[in-house]
Amino acid sequence: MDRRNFLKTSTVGGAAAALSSCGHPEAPLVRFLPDEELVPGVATWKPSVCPGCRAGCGVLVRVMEGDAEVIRNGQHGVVRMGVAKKLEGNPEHPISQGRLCPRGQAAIQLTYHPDRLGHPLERVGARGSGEYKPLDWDAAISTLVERLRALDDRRAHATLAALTRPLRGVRRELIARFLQAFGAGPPSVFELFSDDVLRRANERSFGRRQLPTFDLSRARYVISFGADFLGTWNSPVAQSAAYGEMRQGRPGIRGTFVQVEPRMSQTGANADRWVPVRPGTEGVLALGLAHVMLQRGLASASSGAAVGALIDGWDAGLPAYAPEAVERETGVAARRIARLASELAADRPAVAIIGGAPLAHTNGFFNAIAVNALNAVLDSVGRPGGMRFMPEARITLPEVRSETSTASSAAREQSFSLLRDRMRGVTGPGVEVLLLYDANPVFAAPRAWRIREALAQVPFIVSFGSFLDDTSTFADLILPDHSFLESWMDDAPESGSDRAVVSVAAPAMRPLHDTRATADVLLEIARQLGGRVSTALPWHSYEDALRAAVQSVDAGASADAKTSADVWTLVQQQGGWWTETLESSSSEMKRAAGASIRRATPRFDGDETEYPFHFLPYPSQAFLDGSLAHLPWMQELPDVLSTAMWGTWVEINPRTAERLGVSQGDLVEVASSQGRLEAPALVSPGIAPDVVAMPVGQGHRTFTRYASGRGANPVALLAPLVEPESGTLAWAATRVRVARKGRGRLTLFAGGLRERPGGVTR
Amino acid sequence: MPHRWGMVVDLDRCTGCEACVVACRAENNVPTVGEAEAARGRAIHWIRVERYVDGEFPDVRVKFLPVFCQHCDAAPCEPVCPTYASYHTADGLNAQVYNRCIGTRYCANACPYTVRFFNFFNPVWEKPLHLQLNPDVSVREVGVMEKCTFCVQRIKAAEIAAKAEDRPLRDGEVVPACAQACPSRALVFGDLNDPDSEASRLAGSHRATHLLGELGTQPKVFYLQREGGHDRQDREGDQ
Amino acid sequence: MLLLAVAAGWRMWGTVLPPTVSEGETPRQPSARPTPSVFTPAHRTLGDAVEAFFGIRPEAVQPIAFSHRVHVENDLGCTDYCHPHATEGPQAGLPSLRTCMLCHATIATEHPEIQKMTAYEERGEDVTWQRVFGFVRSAHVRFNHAPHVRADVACATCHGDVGSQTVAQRLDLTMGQCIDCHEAQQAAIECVTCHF
Amino acid sequence: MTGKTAKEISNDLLRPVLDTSWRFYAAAVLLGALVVAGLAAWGHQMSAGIGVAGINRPVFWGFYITNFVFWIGVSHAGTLISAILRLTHAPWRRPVTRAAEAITVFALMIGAMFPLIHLGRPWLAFWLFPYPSERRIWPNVRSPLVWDFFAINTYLVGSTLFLLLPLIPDLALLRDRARGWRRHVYRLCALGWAGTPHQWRRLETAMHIMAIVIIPVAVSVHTIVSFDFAMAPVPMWHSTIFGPYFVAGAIFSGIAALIVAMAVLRRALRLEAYLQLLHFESLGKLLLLMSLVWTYFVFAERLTTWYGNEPAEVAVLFAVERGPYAGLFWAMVFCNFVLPFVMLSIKRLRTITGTVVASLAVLVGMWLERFLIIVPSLTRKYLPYSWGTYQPTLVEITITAATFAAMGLLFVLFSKAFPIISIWELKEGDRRAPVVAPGLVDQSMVMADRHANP
Repeated sequence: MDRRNFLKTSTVGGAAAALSSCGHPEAPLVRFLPDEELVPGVATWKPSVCPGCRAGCGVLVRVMEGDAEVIRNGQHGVVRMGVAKKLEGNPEHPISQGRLCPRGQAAIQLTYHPDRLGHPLERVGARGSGEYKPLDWDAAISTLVERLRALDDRRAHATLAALTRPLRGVRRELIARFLQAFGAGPPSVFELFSDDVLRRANERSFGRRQLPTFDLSRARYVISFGADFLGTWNSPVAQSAAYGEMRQGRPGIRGTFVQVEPRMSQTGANADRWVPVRPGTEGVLALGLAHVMLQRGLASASSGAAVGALIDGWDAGLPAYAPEAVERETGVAARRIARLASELAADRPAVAIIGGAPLAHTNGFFNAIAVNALNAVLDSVGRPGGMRFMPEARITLPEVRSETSTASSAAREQSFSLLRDRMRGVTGPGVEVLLLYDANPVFAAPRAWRIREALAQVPFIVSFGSFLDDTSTFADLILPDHSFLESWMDDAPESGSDRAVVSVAAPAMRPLHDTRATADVLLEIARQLGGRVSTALPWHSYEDALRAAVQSVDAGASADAKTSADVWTLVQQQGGWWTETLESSSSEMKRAAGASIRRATPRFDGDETEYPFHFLPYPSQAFLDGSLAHLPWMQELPDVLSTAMWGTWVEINPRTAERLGVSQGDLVEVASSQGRLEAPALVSPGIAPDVVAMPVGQGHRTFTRYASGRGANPVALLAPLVEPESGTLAWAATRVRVARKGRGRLTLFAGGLRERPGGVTR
Repeated sequence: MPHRWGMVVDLDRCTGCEACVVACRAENNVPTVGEAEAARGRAIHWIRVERYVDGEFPDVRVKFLPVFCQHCDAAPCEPVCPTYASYHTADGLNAQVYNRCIGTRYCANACPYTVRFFNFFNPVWEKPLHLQLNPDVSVREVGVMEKCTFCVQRIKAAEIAAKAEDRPLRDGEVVPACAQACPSRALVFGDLNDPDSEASRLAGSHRATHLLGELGTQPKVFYLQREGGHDRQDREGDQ
Repeated sequence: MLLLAVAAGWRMWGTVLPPTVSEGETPRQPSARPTPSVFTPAHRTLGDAVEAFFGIRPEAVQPIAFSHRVHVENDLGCTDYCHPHATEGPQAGLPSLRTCMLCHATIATEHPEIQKMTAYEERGEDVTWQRVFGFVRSAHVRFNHAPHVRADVACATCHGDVGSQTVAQRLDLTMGQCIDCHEAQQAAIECVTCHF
Repeated sequence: MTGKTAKEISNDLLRPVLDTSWRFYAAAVLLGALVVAGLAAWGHQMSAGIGVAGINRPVFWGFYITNFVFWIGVSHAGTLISAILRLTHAPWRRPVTRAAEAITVFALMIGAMFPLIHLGRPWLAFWLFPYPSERRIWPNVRSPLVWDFFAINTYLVGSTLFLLLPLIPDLALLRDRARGWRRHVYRLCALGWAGTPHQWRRLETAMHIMAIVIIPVAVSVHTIVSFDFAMAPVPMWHSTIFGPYFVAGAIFSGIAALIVAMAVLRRALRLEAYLQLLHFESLGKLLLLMSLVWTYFVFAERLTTWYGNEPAEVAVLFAVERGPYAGLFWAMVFCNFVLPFVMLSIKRLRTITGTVVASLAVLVGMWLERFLIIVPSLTRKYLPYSWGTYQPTLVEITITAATFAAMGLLFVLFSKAFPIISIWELKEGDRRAPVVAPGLVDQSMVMADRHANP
């Protein structure tokens, strides 16, 4: 037994004895024979895939020998094993490029979280009470299998449903195929900050239903409409890497960056010019810029004719978008619009980005199409320094012939609203068994959607999540997944590189708890169900399925691997597979199609006189949509603008605050037509006077010891307005009123906001 | 010639994403203190991204400034320590020797950058979070001061590896956790005595400045000022 | 009286402090404890503190009377099979029972101590050796074996004549001994050489 | 001067020592309970961690260092004052000197505790001692804290000697009067004093040397304490004026402490005949002088800061004068300047009560002054991002209160064990022998007492 490992087990970070020799006699733990022999104190590096967001960054895991407390055969003991110590970006990986964002760095705590579920659980208390009793895996799986057999007997196959967090690659396919083979509909995905509007707009404009990749490192001018692309949106690590190059990577050239948004985000704080705009009018501003360029002959209308032609009035030079008219609508001065337009036209290559709140209005689709048109005018589509689409490199499970169906397993998702209606019995078929995988709609869906009530009507809910959260406390059975470090992982990023990328990684460490990979559990259930389900899923394990899927990649596209066997080896070595060659993706782009799109003005919930403020929830730097709120590192990460820790806040403009009699830290009540909440006020000059903003992420009713009952959840205020084109929630379309309630508590890391005269760096 | 470790922070690249903050926490066993203690001003962040706001709506400009121990050559924290817990190493690091610290906290008062952090209580990692602790770095106990070490454990490991191979250290061989994580490559670490190191080259930039340079602490951290700056004329012209 | 009062304060308050480690085995009532217990006293009792202060450590009691002497007499070098990691990295490491059984599956299988080991193996357990050497935690020493081995420092320099002992006996090593040796070998003696 | 005979003097002044009243027990128990509470709080702090105090980042020093500077300041009461008065042969000093010297020793003992109390790891404080160890590390002589260590220890030793030397003849007197075990204790303490001319000559020489030596030591101690702050590049700490400013403040608070102590003794031990208006008035005048000197220093320090307009310093200045600390600042100005000036410069108000009221105000004001020097600067250091606040906790308040109780307790115990007024010096004064010349030793005085009280 070595000293350091001893320390880890017996002193737990410094409590108890300072004696490093010989364990305390009163606590003799059994020591199990190690499964692997590692050099103590020497690190090995293993590839993995970050599960933190949809960017799909490849990571390297620093693995060192450690003493883990485990339970083996019902006995509590210690075993020497390789344990993950730190995550770094995988330098070979085209998305992360050896770098990692704060959430990625903290993802290691997902594995070691003290409240992680370590074995299957069966509900004993009332739903939502969080009272469970442990169960062994055989019993747990057979419980579920019985349920499914019962459906089978009653020919009620369609009443099985699955709700997952956004998944890609083989895991998504396995779930989809399982449902399909069982005879149920496709799985549903729930995501609060969905980018589906943009995907659909891109499909319309460019024929690609995909998020774009921006070649910022070669751009000279970047204008972003609401996209927090350096913080939380799309592929922040890849985008930040390119941003650094744009600013200082080229001798003598420094790209200019303009951010258009009503509340200064972390990304907006980096802009050379920050342009506050009325919420929902971003598209109008984009077309206003296009108008000036077309009008002054700074750009030719023909360059983006096909994409632009989607906009009503394009061929006439967008007469409705003269700067004065745009000023009236957006609040941005006409002179400023003209100036921005001439800068954009002069500093090529220039690129426009849209993401986040502008898409989350009822006119989100229009905003996206408008920005796409602006890109077309700028001639940035598919060009160096512009926007492009990442070549797709989907790994797909090979088709298996079965008697019932040969349909593609890549079936589209079932919309979440449809699933909701099914659960509530509004539309058929109802839901009798719900498989829940890390989606947390109870937390992240508006109250008006009545998710809680809908879940209550589902007779049997199975969760595969690793934590008890707001939604999984409704589960009757919990079959906890491995953490991403303990399991095989795969992902297929859709954006962030100009190479095709598939991320695949072997487990970096052995499981700490008695958990099982969800993919393996599904395969096991399929096996036990037998029949067409097991025929459709013939693989023994997730690893088998992955190996089979990797066969599908084009081996020739990579320089290092010539055969599919080589690809499998390569994949395991480097944590995935990606093409070497740069692909020109513009040629792949299909032309725009469809009827022209009229200007759409945003619709807001709530009367302007009763609810005078626009309410802007935004993904927080630490928690994204709240799914990382249980990580103590993230809780104690000072928000970079507010520097707040361990809580929520309401951002208010100083003038507004003065008018409302609110000062920093006061408890304010924010009320919408949907409900009300209380949170401390943060007076910030970086927000428009008619907007109040709140970070999403806190306010979990149940989410481990670190996040439960902490702060307020702004989603609870959201009106159930949707963007009509995609059906996704228009989360920026709610109006609220604000009133002072008393003294609140705001834990800030920073003391002062303003630099003292003369500055601090000299 | 001994090394002279230094860091260059390109403020034009820094986006304020705080990847460095969490990377440092993960690498250096920096404890979380919980809400109550954080509210009392006892949160520990060896590196922090300071933000300063200039102007009023709508002309708001923000400056991000990653601040960590500046490893001053004329460090105010060093002479005041009665027990040599804070001292200057041969390769220019401002070292903090935990076992020698008796907790006078004088160094923290003397530090003009306020980058020294004190363990007001004994930190605890709730099981099994302790499995993540880096065995190459001490776990500090109650009553001792701690701060950025430039990831001295990585420097030592690289030195030992280089010595085993009987070769000098290469530029870029030592990368502190913050610089390694930084997505926009705003942080560059290197030997300032090596004129060819990237850090040396960048430190010679016309944009290079020191934080609180007027205090004469001779920091080994250089800040490359943002370009573009405040374009007041533009704003006046627009409004 | 002064001492008594201080000690009383220590004990009185020490007992009401939260426990060090919370067990995470059963799913807890999630919202039961909004703020985690982040802190504990460095020592549980005044007695622990005093022992730590004076560096008093209990003797290591080994579960098996492993004889270093017998192994050394049979020409086994320290780093040959049992502590090979001393040459590769910071920690010498202890062999797992598997390594022992490589030989002892056939050698001296009748010996009562070896039979204890066989019993361990049958239960799937490893030997719970107790640590003999090592630095107190509060010394914050990051000792690295490999460079010392490369510099031809004999194991016995620090560990004593383990070859004549059964289970290893602790030598009281002091920082002075480290410094003396480092100075004699012209190795660095500044604090961060070892303390970081 | 007192108009009493030598015998009366001896009886009056030895009475508190030889007879024990219930009031002594009441005071000792009350004060002792507070001291024990403080010690328990300290034990709790050591057990749980220094975090139970209100200090934080960036305010790493709070109440404890305030108390440290305050008590070291109060310690200037005695030795410095009594040494100056002795050297200048001020005749009214005689009933005052011993109380003053005792205050010095006790305030120093209490003050010297605070660097220990405030340590994060007080059990390692012995590393401040220069002693050879196998680690081969010595204390860092560049650190003002090490200067403190030497300065305070020197001063403590010096002032203890300065207290004990003139105590010897009185101890001999006690030895002759006391009974039982106490007689043996006093015999030991009296060091074989027989009152021979040789002994008197030696005593006088020693006292004279000590009086001269102790003045530079006292001045240096508080200068060095001020260097704790002045040596650090902290806004408003880094000041050249701090040395004399602190010394002036120390003498100021020392005199105030002495006046308060005298007033308490006068009432408690019924020493009205010995501690008269004259003494209070004289000390009151001295207090007035120091108030003016102190005010001058504060004015000079703040004016130059304001005029210099260095942003970091001005931030602190304004935080104190019109920011969150304004209330405390103006209270300090009132206590240290306005009130003493009014009470002590108007002759009608310069009564015993008047001087005591002024002195109490000065003690409060000087404590606030120490606090306002230390804390506001730390809350407003150079980088505004790291500005902070400070709020003391119950533990700090308990320990602070306990030190005042400790001062009282030590004084009660001292006045129980020894005559709080120097008997032989008082007698000597009555014999109108301003300087006791060698050979003019009053042998009969000691003898007379011995006979008078069989």
